[in-house]
Amino acid sequence: MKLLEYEAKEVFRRYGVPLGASAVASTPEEARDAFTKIGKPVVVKAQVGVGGRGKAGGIKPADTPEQAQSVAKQILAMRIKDLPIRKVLVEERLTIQHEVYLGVIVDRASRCFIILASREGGVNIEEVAAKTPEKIVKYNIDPLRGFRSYHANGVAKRLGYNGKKMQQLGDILMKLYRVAYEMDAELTEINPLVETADGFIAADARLNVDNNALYRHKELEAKFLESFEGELTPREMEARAMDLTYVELNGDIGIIGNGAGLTMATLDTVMLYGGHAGNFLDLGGGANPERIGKAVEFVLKDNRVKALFVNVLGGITRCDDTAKGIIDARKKLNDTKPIVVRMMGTNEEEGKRLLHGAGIETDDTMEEAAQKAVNLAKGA
Amino acid sequence: MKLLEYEAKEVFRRYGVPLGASAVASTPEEARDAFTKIGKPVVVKAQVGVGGRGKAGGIKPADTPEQAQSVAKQILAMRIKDLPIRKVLVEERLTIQHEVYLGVIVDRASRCFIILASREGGVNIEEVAAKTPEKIVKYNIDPLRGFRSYHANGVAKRLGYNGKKMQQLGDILMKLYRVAYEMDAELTEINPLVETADGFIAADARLNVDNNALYRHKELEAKFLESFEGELTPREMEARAMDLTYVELNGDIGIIGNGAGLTMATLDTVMLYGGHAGNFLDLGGGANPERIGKAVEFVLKDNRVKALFVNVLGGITRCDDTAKGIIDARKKLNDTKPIVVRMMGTNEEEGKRLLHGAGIETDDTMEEAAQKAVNLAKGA
Amino acid sequence: MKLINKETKVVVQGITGTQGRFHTARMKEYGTKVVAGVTPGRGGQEVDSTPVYDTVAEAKEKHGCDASIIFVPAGGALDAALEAMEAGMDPVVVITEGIPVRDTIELVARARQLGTTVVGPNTPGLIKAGESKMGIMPNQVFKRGSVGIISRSGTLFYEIAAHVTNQGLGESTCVGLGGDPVVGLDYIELLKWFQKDSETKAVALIGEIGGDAEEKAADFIAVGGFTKPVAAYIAGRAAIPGKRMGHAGAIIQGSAGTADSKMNALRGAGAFIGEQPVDVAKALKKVLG
Amino acid sequence: MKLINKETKVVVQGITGTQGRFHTARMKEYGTKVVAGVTPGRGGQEVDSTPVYDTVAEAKEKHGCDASIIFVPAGGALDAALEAMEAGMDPVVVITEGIPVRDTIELVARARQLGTTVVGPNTPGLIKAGESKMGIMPNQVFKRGSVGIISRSGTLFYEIAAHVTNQGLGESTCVGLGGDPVVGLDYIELLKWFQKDSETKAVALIGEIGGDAEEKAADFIAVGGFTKPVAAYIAGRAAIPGKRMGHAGAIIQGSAGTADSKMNALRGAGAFIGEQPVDVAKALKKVLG
Repeated sequence: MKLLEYEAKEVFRRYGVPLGASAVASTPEEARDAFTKIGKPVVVKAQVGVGGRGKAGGIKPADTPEQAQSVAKQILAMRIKDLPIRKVLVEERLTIQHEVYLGVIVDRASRCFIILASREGGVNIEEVAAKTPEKIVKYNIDPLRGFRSYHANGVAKRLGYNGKKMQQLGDILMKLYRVAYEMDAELTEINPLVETADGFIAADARLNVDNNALYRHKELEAKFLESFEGELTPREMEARAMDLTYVELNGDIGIIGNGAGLTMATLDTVMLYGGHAGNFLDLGGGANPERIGKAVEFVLKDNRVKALFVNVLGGITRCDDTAKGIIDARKKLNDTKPIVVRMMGTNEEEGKRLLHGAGIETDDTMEEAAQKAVNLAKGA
Repeated sequence: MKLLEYEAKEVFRRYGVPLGASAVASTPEEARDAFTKIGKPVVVKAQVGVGGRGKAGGIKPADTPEQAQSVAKQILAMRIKDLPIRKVLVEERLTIQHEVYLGVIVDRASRCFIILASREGGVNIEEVAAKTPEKIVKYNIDPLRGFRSYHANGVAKRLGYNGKKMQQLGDILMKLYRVAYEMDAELTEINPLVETADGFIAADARLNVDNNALYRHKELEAKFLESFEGELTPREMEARAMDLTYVELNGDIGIIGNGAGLTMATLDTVMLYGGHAGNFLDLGGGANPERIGKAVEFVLKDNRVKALFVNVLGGITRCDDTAKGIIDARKKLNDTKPIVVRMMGTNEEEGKRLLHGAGIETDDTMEEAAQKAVNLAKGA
Repeated sequence: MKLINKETKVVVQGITGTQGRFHTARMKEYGTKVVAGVTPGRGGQEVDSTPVYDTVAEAKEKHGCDASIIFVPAGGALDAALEAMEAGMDPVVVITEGIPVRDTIELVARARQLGTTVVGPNTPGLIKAGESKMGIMPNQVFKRGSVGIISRSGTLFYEIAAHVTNQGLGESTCVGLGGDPVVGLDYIELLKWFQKDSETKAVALIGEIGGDAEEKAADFIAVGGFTKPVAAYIAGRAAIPGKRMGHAGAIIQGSAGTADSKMNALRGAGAFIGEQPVDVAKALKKVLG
Repeated sequence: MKLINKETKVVVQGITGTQGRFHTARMKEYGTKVVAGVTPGRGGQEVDSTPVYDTVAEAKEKHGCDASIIFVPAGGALDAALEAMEAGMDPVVVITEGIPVRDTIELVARARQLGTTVVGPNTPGLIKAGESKMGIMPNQVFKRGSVGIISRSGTLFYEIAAHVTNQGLGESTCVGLGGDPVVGLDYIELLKWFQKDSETKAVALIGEIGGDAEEKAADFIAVGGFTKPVAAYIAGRAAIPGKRMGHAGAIIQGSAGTADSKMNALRGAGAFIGEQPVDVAKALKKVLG
């Protein structure tokens, strides 16, 4: 779950990460009042869950309350990558000496949180990482030992800071890790951390929370669905609300499988036979007929879908349950789109019997079924 | 720092330890209102920092609001071990099936927190521990591994609980340890934990916080001095407020030393020569003349003190500083009580020179000095 | 690294839940020596004639179990796994899906400290074909043979195992690594094990988009760390960058973690790459005869 | 267990504070090889011609120091000690007073895990007479000789050391255990070390009220764990139960931890018990001649 900049900064502030004075505004008038409260030149920043807002004109300076009001009005009227801007962050403008990148991420290979840091922070950090990886300092945090002041100071030192600045940066790193750890974040980032004459200030903030850990962060659950705006398409949002694992694709063949790997392989096989998958839908383990029915219904209702391919390898998920779900959904929708089913495993015979009884054909291999689905979609 | 029962219970409640309905009252009227709010038979309990309040009449049942008011009036008018009762806790009366003891303490020998638990809880727990130690379950918490649900369940199991009750008790143990750990407690205790038909409820609560850790618990610092009421004598309270390490004793020889061991040995040596120490005062390491003067003044002002024995082995604490402190205090008080000084170590010569100049004798060994102090006190 | 065989005595943590109950029966059918179950608070009960205890320590004391499979819900899985490890269970197979990655990080770190083999989390488990199964894969798919399988996914793994069986090759030991970003085992650790395992003549390596575990495995094979034949299938060629494809770990981030990158690396290391799942089995058939 | 000698290269953590500065000079006067200091944020400075670094790792890299003495204030002492241990310093001497016991518990546990000897906290430190001092005890008190000293207190330890020196015996190695309830070393560990140390002919054991470390030492001596002569002094006979006598650890709780209990146990184990500090030195003189 991705938090918006101002939400992430609220968390950062709680942990003592140094931030500029700021206020959130939902209307131009609020933006004007925010300026007055801050009492210094500001930037007005679109709060939106996608990158590239700067280039899209979503970040603008303002030197007077009136100017803050007018740029906020402009920004709040914008759409960035098709997303409405509901809030702006009005924030003290900083005199930048230098931009630093700090990130705490979950590293798959090292199986731990790692710190990434660079003195070449700012918008081009990905380029820095790609072209001059030696400018990125990487530090693995030992999960059993934790991340302590001297580890943080060591990272700051490797970045080339000494004395007071080393300590200040080390202190921010420790706070950032505390945010990452306690908030169950997959990604915690400050880019840029601005080096000013008075010390460091986090000018931007990213915080992506592990969806699996949301039960530990009840305060976020309410915002959960909303947070996917921009990341998910409207259909994906709808599926998310129904608790379906669904990814929208561009083709015309609806795909439902059980298990992420098998469902991906189903997409790939369809592609191999010249077809185009319209979606990825993984039933997960042990889906019951209702859940399967709900999934089938959801895909069949997609107007782009010309044929449906259900590929189930029965383990915990039972083939007879799958058959029931398909038949029920079809009946409910009174739909006649062609359906190809490949099923194997637990209660396979009964599932096939039910499907055949309802006039739905089955195949024994996913390769055959995929080929059939591609042909049906082309013929439809 | 010892918290009062109601303060400890406020902490316990924050951590989810099951407690009966209760309210604190400072007046009989508040106690009456508390009863009304609770709406069940209650006990009214004196909130005081010493043990034995039950036997002293500080715990009384009440079945009506009026009765709660009248017993609260009685209790609030009492003194227990010479301490005034400023508050009572009005708490739901429990139907007790069984009393359990649970404690988390810092164990010196194992160098870790340990759990102590017994099914023979209640007022006689110390007798149980002394006479039937096998009825006390002890569990060492590995500091690097922590205390987890299965460890807690294991302890509950060793207490003889199974199934749901084991889990309930395990859950309480985990919460108790979290209190102990996060509050930096030297002692965290529920005695008794009452087994009722509905589950376990903590009927009493003790929480002694490590004084060295108070900087992590700002909310307690304000109550710090007050919390020593009952534990410290009025003179000791005064010393504590002046940040002096002072213990009041019954004799007539004032003792000031540097270092706990040396100061204790000084008391012991005085005792060995037939004298009686009036106090223990440890200057600690590196006291400056002001601090030493303050300490000398504090002891000399004690009317019971007939002679003062200062025993300083100069390391970080300098002998000349000690001499200055003594001379200044004496001048300030215009006091003529006999003073025996034994000093050795850093700047010894200069210290002796200063003292001799002010007409104060010094000795080279603590044995000689102790003997002299005893004689002076007897002669005075 | 410790895997399983017919002697392995298994305790099932979370045996009283729907999944634990169901799969305990399937494992027993397969021949797995499931000697006890654990659900705190349910000690003294029985599930399908398997005795249930409150703690792993008790189960061990009574039955001498030496490996654990965990079906405990995500919120309790870390504690369950730590309990298993501290009681000396090895391997510990964590079937549970949806464990916060912070918990898995701790779990895996502790396993390394103690030297315990952890399979998963979010894994179908592992099986020694014809001897013992600690997992949720369908029993009928596997037949004793010579192909070792390593997979990040579940059902795709059964799919390919079924093809291997249909080709008459059968399987030696098969391990599901798990679909989470952080898991206890990686391909390389298993390739090392398979290199020494005399029953394994070749390996089917089933990967998917996300991370670079397959690329690292390819490097390991390329430098001669694993010398038996490898046939691989990588799922997710049709996936879109930035979207999680079901598994928490199956996501292409920027240009990293694509199927092409993985296939190219493995191909470069001399592995056969299947276009569709069945190809893997056919290629192995060709090699092993 | 690792103690010190004239080769030990010492880093002083918290060297820029008043105490660190003062005692660095005293240690150098004594002959201790203080090669570097550490204070985060003060790297590049010098204290009394000793170079200061931001981290122990740097100090080690530059000077190959192998032991650390810590003067860092209580709030930072745990981190300082962990830093020292992780950088391989051994022993680590923690002079700092007032460390929360929870921090000390973690510190000591980690030391045991890593096999590092921790002296203290709240200790005067340790000294190998005539060779090296990692501590705050006055230099002039000690003279190379044959008596090992173990003490829970500071100044009382100097007092008795001075008597031992005055008796013409001198000291081999002397260690202050520290006055906190939880410390890194106990009597038994040191008695084992002294048993093997050929330079030590007898031991002065200086105890005080609180805990049962002296009783345990007595048991250890009684069963033959330590066979050289022992003379002991226990402070706190005049103490009152329930009152902390200066040291956080010096408190009689109920009937446990009294001076009588300790003296009786040691006497029972064959140790000489001094009535006053000087008696210890006199008794040792008698034994060692």
